[in-house]
Amino acid sequence: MKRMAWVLAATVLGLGIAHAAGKDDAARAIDAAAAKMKTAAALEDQWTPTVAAFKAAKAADAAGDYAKAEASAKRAEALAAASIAQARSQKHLWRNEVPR
Amino acid sequence: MMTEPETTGPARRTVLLGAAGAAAALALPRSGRAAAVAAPKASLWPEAAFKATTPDPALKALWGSSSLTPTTQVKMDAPDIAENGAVVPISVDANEPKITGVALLARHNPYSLACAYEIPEGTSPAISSRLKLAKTTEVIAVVKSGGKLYSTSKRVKVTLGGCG
Amino acid sequence: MRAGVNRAGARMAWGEDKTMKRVWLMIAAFAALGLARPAKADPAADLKAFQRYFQTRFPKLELKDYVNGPYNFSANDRAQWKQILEFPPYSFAVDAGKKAFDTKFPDGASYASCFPHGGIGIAQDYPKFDEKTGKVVTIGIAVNECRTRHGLKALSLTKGELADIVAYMTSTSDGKPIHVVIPNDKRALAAYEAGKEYFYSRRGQLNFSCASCHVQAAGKRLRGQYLAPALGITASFPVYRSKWGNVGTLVRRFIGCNKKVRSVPAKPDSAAYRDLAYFLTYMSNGLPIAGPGARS
Amino acid sequence: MAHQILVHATTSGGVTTVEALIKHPMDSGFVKGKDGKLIPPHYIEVVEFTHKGKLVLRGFWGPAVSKNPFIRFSFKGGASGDPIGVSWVDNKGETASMSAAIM
Repeated sequence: MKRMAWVLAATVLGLGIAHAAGKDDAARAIDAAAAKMKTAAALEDQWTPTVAAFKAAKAADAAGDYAKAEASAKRAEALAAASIAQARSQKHLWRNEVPR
Repeated sequence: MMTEPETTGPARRTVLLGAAGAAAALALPRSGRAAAVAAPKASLWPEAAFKATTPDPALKALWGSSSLTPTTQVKMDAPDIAENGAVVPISVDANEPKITGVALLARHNPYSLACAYEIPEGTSPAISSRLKLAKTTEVIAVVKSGGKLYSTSKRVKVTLGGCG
Repeated sequence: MRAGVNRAGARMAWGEDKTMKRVWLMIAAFAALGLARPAKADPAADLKAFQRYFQTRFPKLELKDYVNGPYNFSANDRAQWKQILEFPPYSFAVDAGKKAFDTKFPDGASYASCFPHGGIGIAQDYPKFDEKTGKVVTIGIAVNECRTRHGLKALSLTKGELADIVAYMTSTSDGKPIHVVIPNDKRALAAYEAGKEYFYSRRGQLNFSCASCHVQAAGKRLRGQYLAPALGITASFPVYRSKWGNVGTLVRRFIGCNKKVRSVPAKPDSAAYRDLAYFLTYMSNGLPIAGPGARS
Repeated sequence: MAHQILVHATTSGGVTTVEALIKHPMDSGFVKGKDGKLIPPHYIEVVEFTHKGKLVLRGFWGPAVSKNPFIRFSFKGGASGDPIGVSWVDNKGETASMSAAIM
C-alpha cells in the first residue's frame, strides 16, 4: 500500500506540467531539480527514474526543446522530492521492520 | 519447502578439490606441451543438421533418418521447470545395444539440434551436459543403435528469471 | 491554469508544506512510540532476534541450511543446482584467483603478506572493523588496500580479478563458521547501526528495503524465483550467477538489488555498502562459509 | 588464460569417468550486448576426448550448449595416470587442447 502511494504520487506529479516554456524556464527547472537531487543523494536515496528524467531534461535543453526540458526537469524534481520524503520518513520508520 | 534439508558443504568441497587438482594439469592452447593433443577437424561438424529449425530435418541431416522409435530404454533426466533457461542440466542414458550416437534436440529452440555425440565402442551413452532453452519446449533425446533411432522426450518449462 | 492543483497536491505528497511537515513528524514519532527508544546498539541481541525470526518461520531448516539460500524452498531448483555444483561454474574463477593470489608483486611482496595466516582460511573473519581508520573493511577492500600499499592499482570491487581472488580466498575458508567481530568501539557500533538502518530502510521508487525481500518475503517467489533469506545470504559470496555468466562479489549484488528497486546504487567502496556488509554478515555469525557459490 | 579446460578423470571398477568444464562464451548470436547490438555467434563446434591417443568421445555442439560447457561421460578401461586428451575447435577456427592424467 505504502509502496503504491509513493509510485502514484511520483507518477501523478510528473504529468500535466507541460506548457509553453522558454530557455529560462527550462534552465530554472533544471537548476531546481539539481538542487533537490543533491539533497536526495546526500540522504542516500536517489531514484534511478529521477536521474533518467534529469538526463532527458538536459538532453532536451541541449537540443533546444525547452518545453520538454522543463517538463522533464520538473518530473525529476518531483521524483527527487518524493525520494527525500521517503528517506526522511524512513529515518524513523525503518525500525518497524526489524524482527524482534 | 523441502522436508529433508541438507547442506552442500562436504560434497561441494570434494568438487572444489577435484577442480583444483585438475587445475595442475591446466593447459593453454598451443602451449607446446609434450603430450600435444591435436585439434579436431572443424569440417566434421554437421552444419546442415545444426542449421535446421525443426527436429525432423535436423535428424535427417545428422543421421539420414527422422523416424523415431519411442522407448523407455532411453532415459533422460531433465527438470520439469528450468531454474534458468541459460543453464539447464540434462542427462541421457540408454539401454540399447551397440549405440553409436546420442543427440539432444530442443523443439522450440531457434535451431533444434543442441548437441550430438559419436560413441565409440567401449564408451557409455550416458552423457550429462548443460543446455540453453530459449522457451518452454519439448526436449528430445535420440539414440542411434544398429541404424535405428530410439527416443524419449520431456517437456521442460522455461519461465523468465526474475530477481535481478 | 498552471497546474495549481498539481502543485498543492505535490506539496502534500512531498511533505514540504509546514503543516505536512508536522504531520510527518507526528507519524514518525508515533511509529517510534511502540518501540524501545533508539537504544544503544546491541548486536548480540539483534543477532539472536534475527536468527530466531527465521527459525520460527522455517522450523524445518537448521541454521546451517540457510547458506543454501533459495534452494531450501524448491526441490526442482535444488536438483538443478546440485547438478551444476557437480562441476561448479566458479571453478575457473577459483583457479584464476589462486594464480593471481600466488603471483608476487613487483616489489617482491604478495597478497599473503598482507593478511593473517597468509590469507588462507580467514574469509570468515570479514568484514572487519579497522581501528586505525575507523572504517569497516570487507575482504575485497582489504585485497585492494594490499595492492595499493604495494604500489598496484586498486581493482574493481564487483567482478573480474578481485572477485576471482576473493573467490579463491573464500574457498580456503569453506565450512568455517562466520565470525564477524564488532568491537566495543563507538565507531564500530555506529558502523553496525548504520548498516542495520540501511538494510531496513525502504528506498528506491518501488519503496523496498533489503528486508522487504530478504526478511519479510524470504522463501516466497518473486517472478518465478525464490527469495533467499537474509540469514546466511552472505555465506555463498562471491557467487557465480548464471545470469551474469561470471563471478561477482557481495557488493555487486548490493548494486543489483538497489537498481532493481529503482534506487541509484552507492559506490562499491562507500561507507553505506561497507556498513551494510558488516551488519548483514554479522547476522550470519556461526553459519558456515559456503562460498564461492552458484546461483541462477 | 583465455582458453582454459578443467578436467577431472577418475577410474573405478574398470570404468573411467571424465568430467570437463571448458571455458568458452558459447555465444548463440541471439543475445544483445551492452551496446544493444547482437553478439555474433561464437561457439565450439567439435570437441574430442581421447584416452592414450584413442578417441573415446566426439561431440558436435551448437549454440544451444551453455556458456562454459560441462560434460560428463564414461568409458571402459583406463588406469590411474593414463593421459586423457581434450581438444576443441569453434566456429571462428580457434582451438584449444590439453592433456590430464586420470587420478
